[in-house]
Amino acid sequence: MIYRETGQFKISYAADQAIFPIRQDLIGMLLILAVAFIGIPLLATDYFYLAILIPFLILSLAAIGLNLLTGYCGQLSLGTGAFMSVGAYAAYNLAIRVPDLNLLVIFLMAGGIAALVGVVFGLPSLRIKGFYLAVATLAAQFFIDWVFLRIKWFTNYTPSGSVSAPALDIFGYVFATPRQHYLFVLVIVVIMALVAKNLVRGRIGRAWMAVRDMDIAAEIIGIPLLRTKLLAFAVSSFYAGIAGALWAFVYLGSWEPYAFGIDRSFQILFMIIIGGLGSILGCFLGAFFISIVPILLNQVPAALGVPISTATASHLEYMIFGALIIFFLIVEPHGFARLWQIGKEKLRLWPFPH
Amino acid sequence: MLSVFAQIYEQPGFFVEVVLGGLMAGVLYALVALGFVLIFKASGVFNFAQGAMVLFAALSLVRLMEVMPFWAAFLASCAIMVALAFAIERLVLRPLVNQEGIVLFMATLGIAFFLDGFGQTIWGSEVYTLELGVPKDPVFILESVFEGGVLVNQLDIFAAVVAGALVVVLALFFQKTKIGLALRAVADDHQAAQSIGVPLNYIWLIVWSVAGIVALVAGMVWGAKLGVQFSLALVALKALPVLILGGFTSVPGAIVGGLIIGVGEKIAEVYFGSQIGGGIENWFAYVLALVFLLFRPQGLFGEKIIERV
Amino acid sequence: MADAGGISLPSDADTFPKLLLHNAKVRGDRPAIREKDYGIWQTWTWAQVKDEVLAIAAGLAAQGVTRGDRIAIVGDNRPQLYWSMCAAQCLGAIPVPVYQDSVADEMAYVVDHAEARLAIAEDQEQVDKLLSIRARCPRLATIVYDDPRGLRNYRDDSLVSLAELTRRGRALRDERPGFVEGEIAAGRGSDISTILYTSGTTGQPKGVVLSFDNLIISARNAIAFDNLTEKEEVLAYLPMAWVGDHLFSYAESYVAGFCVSCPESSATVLNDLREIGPTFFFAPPRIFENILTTVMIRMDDAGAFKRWMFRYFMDVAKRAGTKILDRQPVPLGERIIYALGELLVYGPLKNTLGFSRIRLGYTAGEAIGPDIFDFYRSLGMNLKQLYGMTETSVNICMQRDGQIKADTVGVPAPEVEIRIAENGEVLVRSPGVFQGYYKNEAATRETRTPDGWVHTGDAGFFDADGQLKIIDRARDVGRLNDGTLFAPKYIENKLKFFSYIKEAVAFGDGRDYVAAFINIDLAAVGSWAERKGLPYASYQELAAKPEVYALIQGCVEQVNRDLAADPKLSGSQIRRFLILHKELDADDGELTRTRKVRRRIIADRYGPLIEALYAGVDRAHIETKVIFEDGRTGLIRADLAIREAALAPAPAPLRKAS
Amino acid sequence: MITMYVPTSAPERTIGDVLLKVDDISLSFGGVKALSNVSFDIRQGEIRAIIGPNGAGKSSMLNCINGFYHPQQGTITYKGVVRRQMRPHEAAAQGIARTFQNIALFKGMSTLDNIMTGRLLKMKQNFFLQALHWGPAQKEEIEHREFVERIIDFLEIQSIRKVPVGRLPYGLQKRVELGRALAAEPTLLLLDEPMAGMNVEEKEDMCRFILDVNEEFGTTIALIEHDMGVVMDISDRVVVLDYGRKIADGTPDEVRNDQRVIDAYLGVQH
Repeated sequence: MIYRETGQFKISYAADQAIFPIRQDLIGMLLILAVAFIGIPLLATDYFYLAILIPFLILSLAAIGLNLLTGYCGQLSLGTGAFMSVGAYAAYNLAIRVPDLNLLVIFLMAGGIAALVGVVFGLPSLRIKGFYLAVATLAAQFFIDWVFLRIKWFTNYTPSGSVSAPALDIFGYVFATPRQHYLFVLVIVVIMALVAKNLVRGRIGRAWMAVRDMDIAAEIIGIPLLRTKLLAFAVSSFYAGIAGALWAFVYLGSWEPYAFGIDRSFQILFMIIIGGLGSILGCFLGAFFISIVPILLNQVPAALGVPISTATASHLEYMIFGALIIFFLIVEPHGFARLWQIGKEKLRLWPFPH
Repeated sequence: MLSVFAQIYEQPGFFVEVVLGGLMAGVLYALVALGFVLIFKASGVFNFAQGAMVLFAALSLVRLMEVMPFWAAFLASCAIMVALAFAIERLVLRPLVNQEGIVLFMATLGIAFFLDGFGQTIWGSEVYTLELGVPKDPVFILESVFEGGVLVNQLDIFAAVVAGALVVVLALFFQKTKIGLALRAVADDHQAAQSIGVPLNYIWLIVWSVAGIVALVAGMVWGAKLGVQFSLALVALKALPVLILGGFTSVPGAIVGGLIIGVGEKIAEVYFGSQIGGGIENWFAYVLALVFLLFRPQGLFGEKIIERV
Repeated sequence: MADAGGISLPSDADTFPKLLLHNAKVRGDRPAIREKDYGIWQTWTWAQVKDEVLAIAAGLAAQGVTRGDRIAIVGDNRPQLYWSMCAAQCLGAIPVPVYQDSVADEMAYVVDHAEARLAIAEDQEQVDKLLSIRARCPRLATIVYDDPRGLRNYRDDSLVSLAELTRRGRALRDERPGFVEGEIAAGRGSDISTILYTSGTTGQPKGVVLSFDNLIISARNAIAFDNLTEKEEVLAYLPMAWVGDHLFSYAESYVAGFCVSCPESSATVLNDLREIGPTFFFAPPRIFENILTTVMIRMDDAGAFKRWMFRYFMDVAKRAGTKILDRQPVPLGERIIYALGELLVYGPLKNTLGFSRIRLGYTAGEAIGPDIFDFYRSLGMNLKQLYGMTETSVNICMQRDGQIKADTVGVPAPEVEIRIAENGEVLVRSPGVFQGYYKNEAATRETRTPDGWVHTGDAGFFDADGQLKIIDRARDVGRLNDGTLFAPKYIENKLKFFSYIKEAVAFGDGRDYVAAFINIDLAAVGSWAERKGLPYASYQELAAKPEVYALIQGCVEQVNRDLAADPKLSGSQIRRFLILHKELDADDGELTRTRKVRRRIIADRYGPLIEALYAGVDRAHIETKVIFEDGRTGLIRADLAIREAALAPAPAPLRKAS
Repeated sequence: MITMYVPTSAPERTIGDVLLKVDDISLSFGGVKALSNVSFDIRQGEIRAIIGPNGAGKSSMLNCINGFYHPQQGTITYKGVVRRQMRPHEAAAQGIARTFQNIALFKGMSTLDNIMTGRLLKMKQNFFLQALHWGPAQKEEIEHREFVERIIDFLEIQSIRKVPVGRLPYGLQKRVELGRALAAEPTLLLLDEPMAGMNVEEKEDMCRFILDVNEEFGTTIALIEHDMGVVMDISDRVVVLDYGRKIADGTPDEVRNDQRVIDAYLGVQH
């Protein structure tokens, strides 16, 4: 209905292959960006930044990482939390051991280290597939959890095992307020989402999807399977690593290994399933949904005048999450992104039904 | 490294103790893994909720035992697990029939989350002691063979016996009964099974019920040992490397895999763990299974896969 | 030369090649022509087109083409074929576009009659046809083809690829710079621009000779009349051999400098239309009719809410849309609801159809149903009618913005004089009047008077507003035995305004009453039958169903009521009709290529049916020969039912209440 | 670079030297012999058919040629070099492309993307440029799109360019799969039952495409086909397998009159 595509014809392949070939989509995206960069900073409260926006953005980034691996390359992983923690501890150690290093460089290197670890744990993907691989990624989760819990060097021998991030100082500018944190994270997430989109719409993305859709055929047309899968593991872990570093440095400030436990891995997996496998947009939709529901669960009963204990609230949260996930899988197994796609198709054809 | 062998050589009795302890744990891993295998074989669903089912069953049992004798509580818990299987089949599996594997897997994750929350909401979330009337005192056995004998927990022996008995019962069930045969037919070929008149929904109900009862037994034994608490759900994750090792579809694989993992993990923990910080049993099983897989991707009992195009 | 729609032309740009040079100079970077090819709209600017055209021209010269030679051009709308047309004109040669769907016989006649020595063909299909008729066209020495697909094994000295021809042309231009430019400069406005063969309803096609002045002045006047500019987007999808396409997609493009887009293939026209979103669009009524039918069928599948919304807002549009378009007063409330409708229905609808950007739409060729015409206008599309013919370079009458009626064709176009002859025939004199029929002096004399008046062959009259109303072919207007006026086309058109009726043929001249053949519209009636739960396997089966007969009878009786309202025509109501067992088809010669009914052929072929209509029987048997797509022939036998339709009473003379 | 055929300069079809030679190949799975001592050759530029009753080992033969199976015995010589054991993607890198008996398209991708995957081997721009989708990476992408568009045009599948292949009817999927193989600009094209399950009209189209590929691009083609009529019409030479053994080899006419071939086919008359 809002789409007016008549007259939007393409006279070059560059235009035909643009990320948003339909002008209305492009305008919509620019509007969203304007709201994110200008509207929200004008209006949002600190609570809004700290409780909703910042975690939402960082988890979206982690979800993009997992979606590249699982949604695009078809390699199911249950170890995202572990790769996030690699990023977080790598950044922490770089920051305290090489104090002069610029924080952006530290984040990039943290991502790089996470990517290397990801490649190591991706090696079994050559020999094993499907659920076997998913279980194998749990090995990464448990092993890495253990490493940061037991090997004290990584936590700089702090007695409690809890570590604190240094201030966010980039080229001498200190990001201190929640709004500044938000904008910092936003810039990184927008750039990395764009990069992810570029990867998946080009040669690399097609190789990943070929492996996902039919690995035998992919190999026969000349795609080296191991290299392609390992690249997916590397890129995915790079994203998770940066998300982990941001989670630790920007959102938590100080943290324990528990912050990146298996629950985190599941949380991010839920995001991409609910959001939509194989869709960058879906990562944001899923992350938004998964991070907003617990907040609503905490707020709504209190607002209705039925206060419940924290323990009950947390059990209820589990139940509702479980039920919601089943509900979504039944209603739309391909997630919000597919719902959006269907809705968009309807709007484009409006008033016709098909 | 050498010191380890020296240690084993010097204290063979202790080594046997460790191995036996490992075997006991392994039997329990095998029990949980069996639940996975049953469901995967019959419906192709990778049931991540098996751990939550163990917790849920143990909680039911322990809380019901507060108001009724053991046998009644056990039967009631069985009934609850069957009812649960019924609900899962009706509310989750049936609407998702013909979906891809990953979707069903996700659904079981949802079930796991739901059950964890639901169980603790209705049954409470404290640590409950499960008293089965089996003495927990350790006893010395084989004193004539090893100097100082071998220390074994009576509860572990009980657990091994129960688990072993259950495995035998299940094996008989699959090999000898009509329903068991039908289940195997389904595992081999869904369409073929349907065409010979086995209703798929019925089959699913049965396997989920059986898996529920297996979970109850596993929960009972584990609960008696560790106390009934949330961490039971995590113990079930231990069954996953067992599956990698034994193969997702092999009942003997689950048993042998469980024993290997149990023993390997105990030995590693006792002899190496202390040198690298301890607590390695959380991941050792996985890494062991992974390394193993690199050499035999189809698992211990899986068949070599010939890919066709 | 005068200004045309804000476009100034140098006075010496009196041929298309000169206009091309002019456009390349003043708007060299603007797009001139596009084609959907390899997935995108490949675009050439005026400067690029000039380069291509001049190269092809030189290539033709290298092939021995000289001033006055005729060159046949055959194929779908392709930039290369438009260029070839202009390239021929550069040399003073005369392009003769040939209908791309003509069968070999028809093509042979035109190529032979025009004495073309070279033909430019789009692809293998056309090359095959040309090769097959070569024996009958002794002058045809060379065949140039554009698309080489499938032609690799052809070893024939007369075949040259357009790519090769262009290459040779470029070589020649390097060798003799300024040669083509010199040839262009030698052209005059009074020279022959093209020969367009009209299919005609009878006999062999006639070649209408048009000069550059004919076409360029007509184009300029039309552009001025509607204020067209270089910014228009036009989709060229109608046959290149048809004068409409020649004027709109070629002449007006060169004069105004706007861009013409060629669709990817005939199968993708609707999709390409949607992508391009033309601002100036021409379609015969049939196409508007088909689109409307599709709209209705697609809306039938929508949910209840959408159907309700669509109906509601279409009612609003019917009340207010046309008035708003014509800037007539409309109450504010109505305007607001219409604006809402634009947001919810009209806008999206025009968008999905590709009509969003239409500033100016024209329909012509035959009468358009008032419902169909109003439907598009009520959506806010400025759809108008025009009246024209090949012999007058199209323009005779055009509708002026704000003065638009469904049943007239408007006022005389600029510089056009119109006279109604005593027998009711419309006579025209204008700068667009043709030079004569090629090699047919007799026919020329018959059609054009010595002082330049053209017999249109149409009967019509001016209404009170000075707008011309056409009722039928002058020749076809006849009388019933009781002397009542019988205008078959008028009746047929009224029938065809129903979406269920695709074709109709009315009989009555020299008879006691009017009777008709009906062709149902397979899509519309098929969809109707599906909703009614009527199974059918074929057109023939569907056409024979009693339920379908009942449906059509309703339509016929409605037409009778309409006819009864007009005192002159009230006597010519349809008394008996039948539904034909096959669709009338141009391949069987029953329709012209522009889908006009060929009365005589139909009368011959279906004689027994006509006799049955007047014999009072209620069944008739017929055997018809048909030509299948692959050229084989076959026989269709059928038993057809004949129905009587109720006649409406003639209006009683008005009486004053006393 | 992108090259297009120029028909006026297209050479007459010529059959050249041996491109691929299969020598004494045996292949077995477990105890089951799929191929026993099979030898034949494929010459540059020819259309070579491999026929035989069901289970004769035809697909196994193709799988050996493109490295998917590794025969226990025998050698394969390709472009004059005895081939060591290689993985399928290495065979692809050397110019061997194929289609599959059961369509093996990437179901989640459009026609265009599926054919673009056929170009992956030719795309070289590095990861970082890909990430920016800019400069040389974008230029490369567009160059290959242009090439793929020519294949789309060649196979007359313009109207389904952006349709996910899962939604296409069977015949069109087969065509897209041929497009994907062609996108690799193969030296040797292996077609595994390209016309299985098609109606007469689709078969005619596919035959035309196969002949066009062979003649316009000079691609050597080895094909497996059930429809004897088609095989005899379009192939230069035919090798006949039965129960994993070669029972005949020669021109269509020679093969058609070979008693062993007649017996083999009569034996399994459907």
